[in-house]
Amino acid sequence: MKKFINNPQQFVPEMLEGLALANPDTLKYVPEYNLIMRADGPDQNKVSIVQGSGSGHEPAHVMIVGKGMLDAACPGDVFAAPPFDYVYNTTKLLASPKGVLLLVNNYTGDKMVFDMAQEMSSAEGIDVRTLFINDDVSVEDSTYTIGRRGVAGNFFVIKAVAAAAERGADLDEVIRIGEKVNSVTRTMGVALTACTPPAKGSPLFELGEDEIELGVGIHGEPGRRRAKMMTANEIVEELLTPIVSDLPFTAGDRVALMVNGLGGTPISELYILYGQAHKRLAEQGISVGRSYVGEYCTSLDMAGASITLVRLDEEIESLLLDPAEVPIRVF
Amino acid sequence: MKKFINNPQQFVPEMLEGLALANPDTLKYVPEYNLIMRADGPDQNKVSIVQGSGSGHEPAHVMIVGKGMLDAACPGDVFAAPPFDYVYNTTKLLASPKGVLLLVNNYTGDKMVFDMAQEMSSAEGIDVRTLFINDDVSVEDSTYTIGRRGVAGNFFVIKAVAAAAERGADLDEVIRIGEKVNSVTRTMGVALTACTPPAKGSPLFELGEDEIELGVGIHGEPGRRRAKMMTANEIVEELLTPIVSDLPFTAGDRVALMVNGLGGTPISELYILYGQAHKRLAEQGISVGRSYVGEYCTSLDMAGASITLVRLDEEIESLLLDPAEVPIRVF
Amino acid sequence: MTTADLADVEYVVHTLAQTAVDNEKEFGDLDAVVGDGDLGYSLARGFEKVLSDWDSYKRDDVATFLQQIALAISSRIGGTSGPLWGTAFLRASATAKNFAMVDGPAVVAILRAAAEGIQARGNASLGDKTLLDALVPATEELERQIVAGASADECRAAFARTARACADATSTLEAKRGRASYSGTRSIGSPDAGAVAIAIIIERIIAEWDSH
Amino acid sequence: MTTADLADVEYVVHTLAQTAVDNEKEFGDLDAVVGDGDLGYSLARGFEKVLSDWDSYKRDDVATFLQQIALAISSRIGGTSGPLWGTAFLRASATAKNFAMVDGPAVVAILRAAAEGIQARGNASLGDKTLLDALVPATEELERQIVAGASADECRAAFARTARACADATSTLEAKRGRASYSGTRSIGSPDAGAVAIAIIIERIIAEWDSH
Ligand SMILES: Nc1ncnc2c1ncn2[C@@H]1O[C@H](COP(=O)(O)OP(=O)(O)O)[C@@H](O)[C@H]1O
Ligand SMILES: Nc1ncnc2c1ncn2[C@@H]1O[C@H](COP(=O)(O)OP(=O)(O)O)[C@@H](O)[C@H]1O
Ligand SMILES: [Mg+2]
Ligand SMILES: [Mg+2]
Ligand SMILES: [Mg+2]
Ligand SMILES: [Mg+2]
Repeated sequence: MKKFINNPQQFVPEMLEGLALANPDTLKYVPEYNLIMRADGPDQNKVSIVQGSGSGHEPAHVMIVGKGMLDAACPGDVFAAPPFDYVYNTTKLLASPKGVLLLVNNYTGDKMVFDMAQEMSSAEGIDVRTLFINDDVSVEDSTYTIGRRGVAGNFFVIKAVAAAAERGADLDEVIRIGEKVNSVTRTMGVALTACTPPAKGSPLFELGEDEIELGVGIHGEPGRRRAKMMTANEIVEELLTPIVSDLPFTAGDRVALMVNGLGGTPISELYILYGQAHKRLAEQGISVGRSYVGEYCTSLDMAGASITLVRLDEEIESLLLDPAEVPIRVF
Repeated sequence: MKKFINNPQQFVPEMLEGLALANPDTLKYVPEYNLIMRADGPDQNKVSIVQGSGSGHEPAHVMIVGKGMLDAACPGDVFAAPPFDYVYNTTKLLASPKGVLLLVNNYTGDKMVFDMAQEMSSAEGIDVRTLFINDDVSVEDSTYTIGRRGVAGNFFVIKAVAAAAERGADLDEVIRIGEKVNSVTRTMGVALTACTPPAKGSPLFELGEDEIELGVGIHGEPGRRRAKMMTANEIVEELLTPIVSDLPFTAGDRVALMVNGLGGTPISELYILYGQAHKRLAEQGISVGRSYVGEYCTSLDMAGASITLVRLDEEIESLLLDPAEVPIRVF
Repeated sequence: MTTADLADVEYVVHTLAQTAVDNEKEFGDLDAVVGDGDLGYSLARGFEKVLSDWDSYKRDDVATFLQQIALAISSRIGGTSGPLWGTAFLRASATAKNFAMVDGPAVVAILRAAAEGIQARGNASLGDKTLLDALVPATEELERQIVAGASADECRAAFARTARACADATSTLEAKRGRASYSGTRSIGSPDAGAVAIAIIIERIIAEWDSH
Repeated sequence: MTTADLADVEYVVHTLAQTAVDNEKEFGDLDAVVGDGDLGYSLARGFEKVLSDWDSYKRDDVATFLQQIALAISSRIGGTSGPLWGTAFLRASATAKNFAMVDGPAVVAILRAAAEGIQARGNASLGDKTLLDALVPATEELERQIVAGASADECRAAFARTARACADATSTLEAKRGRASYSGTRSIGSPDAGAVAIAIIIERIIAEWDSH
């Protein structure tokens, strides 16, 4: 493993410290709970929006704390939900009279931790609710499992609820919007390589020089199916077809199209995927209203990408358009 | 090689087509010259700012065309200066009564191509000038060589001259500013892995599992020196020391600090480098006025990073603060 | 309850914690096969804290001691393991309160309460390929041996043997819970990481029993 | 000048172009050792265009033909090679104008003009480890053989032999120009990619001379 790290156990704290040093006017780092929050938070006049998840998905979510987006992000260690304590204390710190919304990607561990923290915080009189995001079409949603996972599509839920909260919506309204965006968001991912967690020091799985993994999540775990390497256009087909047929998206739909890099893939390649996806959608009568190309929700250094579609309506599009000021600015 | 590509020879055109499809309101793609320009350009009331270089450095520079930044970017193939013809025709297309400034990283091929294009365009009455950027401290500047290379520090030159042009500065003034920013900008890079150009299909060089290359440029060529893998903090020392002593930066200086990823390194690791660099500078009495962490000027999928320092004064800082709207926006 | 009981419980918890720390890499590798490879890291970070704070825990009785361990775990361990193992210790503590002394039937009751806590928290059934598939049958086998009047040594040996056999047998199951479940039928062919971890921990506790 | 002259020049250019296309991978690998690996790609993309447009070039005389090649090259080849090779052909064309027929001395003059064009454009001196270190001594050797009255076959063989020997000898030099120069002394030990490309091209032109 070759990485810019000092000590695998300090990977997350050192990253968060660097993030706070780079954004001294806007962010505060609370080391006791791995917490990144707005320097001036919580805003007593709005619902606090908090995202919790494992680390290793940067810029998600610690780097999108800021005006118009998250009030705080509470990450665990790499690919591990934060300890219950961290979430509980984060909720207390972010408590606002208008309430707290915890956004969580739907995974076993995360669900358990956040359910426990919500119970405990509610018991102390904090108005807190939890919204689980589950946009991944590669996982079958059956009563036997915990259901679909949340992956890169969570960005759209976050952006929309954050904009609504910023506009003054109450907790019920914010949740209505979050559930609505989640319900029209679909994602599927592919890995070209495995990723290497710092604490493990070696790739999570082995992929041959001509193999790819279809239907991967964002935790470096293997996907649904291994396939032979194919062209960019063929990969777009593999990802887009299950996404489109799932909602389903149909002719006349206006969508947001996100091509998300998983960490090790350069943005040049993402635009090759984007171009093909855009054209294939157009052929089906689906028009792209807003485009997102880059790294949003990654798996450390994994080479790979995911495609997300969101069916837009006036309300969602307007919320996506609202301004936001976050550390992953360019200038 | 596993990449999202269809055909290595279509790598650049397909990327540019995707970029234009994703930004239909703001960008125009001219396939004949690999050109990305503002949809409404050229603006007759300002100096046109054009960056030319090889491809493979994305988001540099095609993804920073937009209001407040470049009027056009004219890339060649991967790691190759554009053909002379492309530059010449780009210059003609971007001609404005206030003149055209060609920004070029200082490399043999690029210098020759842009010198030729400038000669030819000038002969046709276009007011065109070329500014060569050379911020890389790892290359010795001697009369025997073409001199230092231009690397990620070019972002600061671009941002400053673009802001000045947007404010209405004339060509002489824009060049004065560009030369000034270039003169106070210093960069050094390190590679943890080699990169794989699509047309080559295999890594440009081999690095052992415990080896790194210090002093790499941005074209995947080997660096000045091979070293054993070290900690993030030790790497910061290797990069920062030659940068600081070169200008030199001294106690009391206020700087912009950029940690630039080379393509395959996740942003989490970049923040670990950032935190240490920030603290080491503070120890030397050098304060960070503005911070930049992410991918700016990459080498395809190379894992690695560069650190750039710019000595700020009021004029430079104010230009860096001006707004810009480019495709590598987040929302 | 007697001091000997608390000493036994302390020995079990200490050995468990030490095993988790010593096996960080192995547990991680087991979880990497179809999971995300962090099981070893999560357990090691939590249980090394348990070891380093060892002397600070109140030892009024077994229940108090176990509750303190529960709190330490759930405030330190992330991922799925934090809530599951934390809940297990919490339920174990609550059940320990009902027993004046920790004899065989008490041990069975405590283990069963822990397993039920995990079940309630994680909503998994037997056969879903989780640590329950080692813990539950091993506990049942322990009870069977006790009822049959086996010696303490025989009981412990049977407990460990069953945990190991059932952990290994999870290889044939398809994961229905946790991250491994996303791999669908591809999880078949390798054992569940949590179940094998349980077996390794129990084996060590039993192997070193006589030396404590 | 005679039609035979134009045919010879056409043969040389065509073989050069074909060699560049056929050796894309090899030239790229040579450039990857201390450069950025794109020499093969750049030359192949430019010269495959030369081949595909082959019939469209005006053939009024050798100078016109060479000038058209020059334009095709510099409008198609990127990197350092575009300006260098384009300038070489432009200067070759200008010099060809001075000769009524392309005999031995004319060939020497044309090659020398090409090399001087490269030198002017790239500002490299002999010994800087560039293609000039193969092209210039090979041209000098050709002139020496012509002056010494060697046969045409002998002249050509000496030309190719020298180009190869000098290209190989660039291994001992430190690169002072181009991207390879950034590697400093590490460029010592492998030959210059451009110089070896020149040798390979000349060898092929000479080897297939009799069959055209
Ligand atoms: N819902 C569940 N109920 C019981 N045990 C579970 C459940 N989900 C996972 N496990 C157990 O937890 C182990 C994985 O733990 P860990 O690696 O910490 O979780 P994560 O999936 O969050 O990375 C699995 O091997 C399995 O034994
Ligand atoms: N300044 C120069 N003068 C003459 N030849 C040069 C010069 N710089 C480079 N070369 C030649 O060009 C070759 C590399 O060409 P190419 O790969 O196209 O350039 P780049 O460095 O732009 O990738 C070198 O091997 C060398 O022979
Ligand atoms: Mg995990
Ligand atoms: Mg090149
Ligand atoms: Mg795990
Ligand atoms: Mg090259």
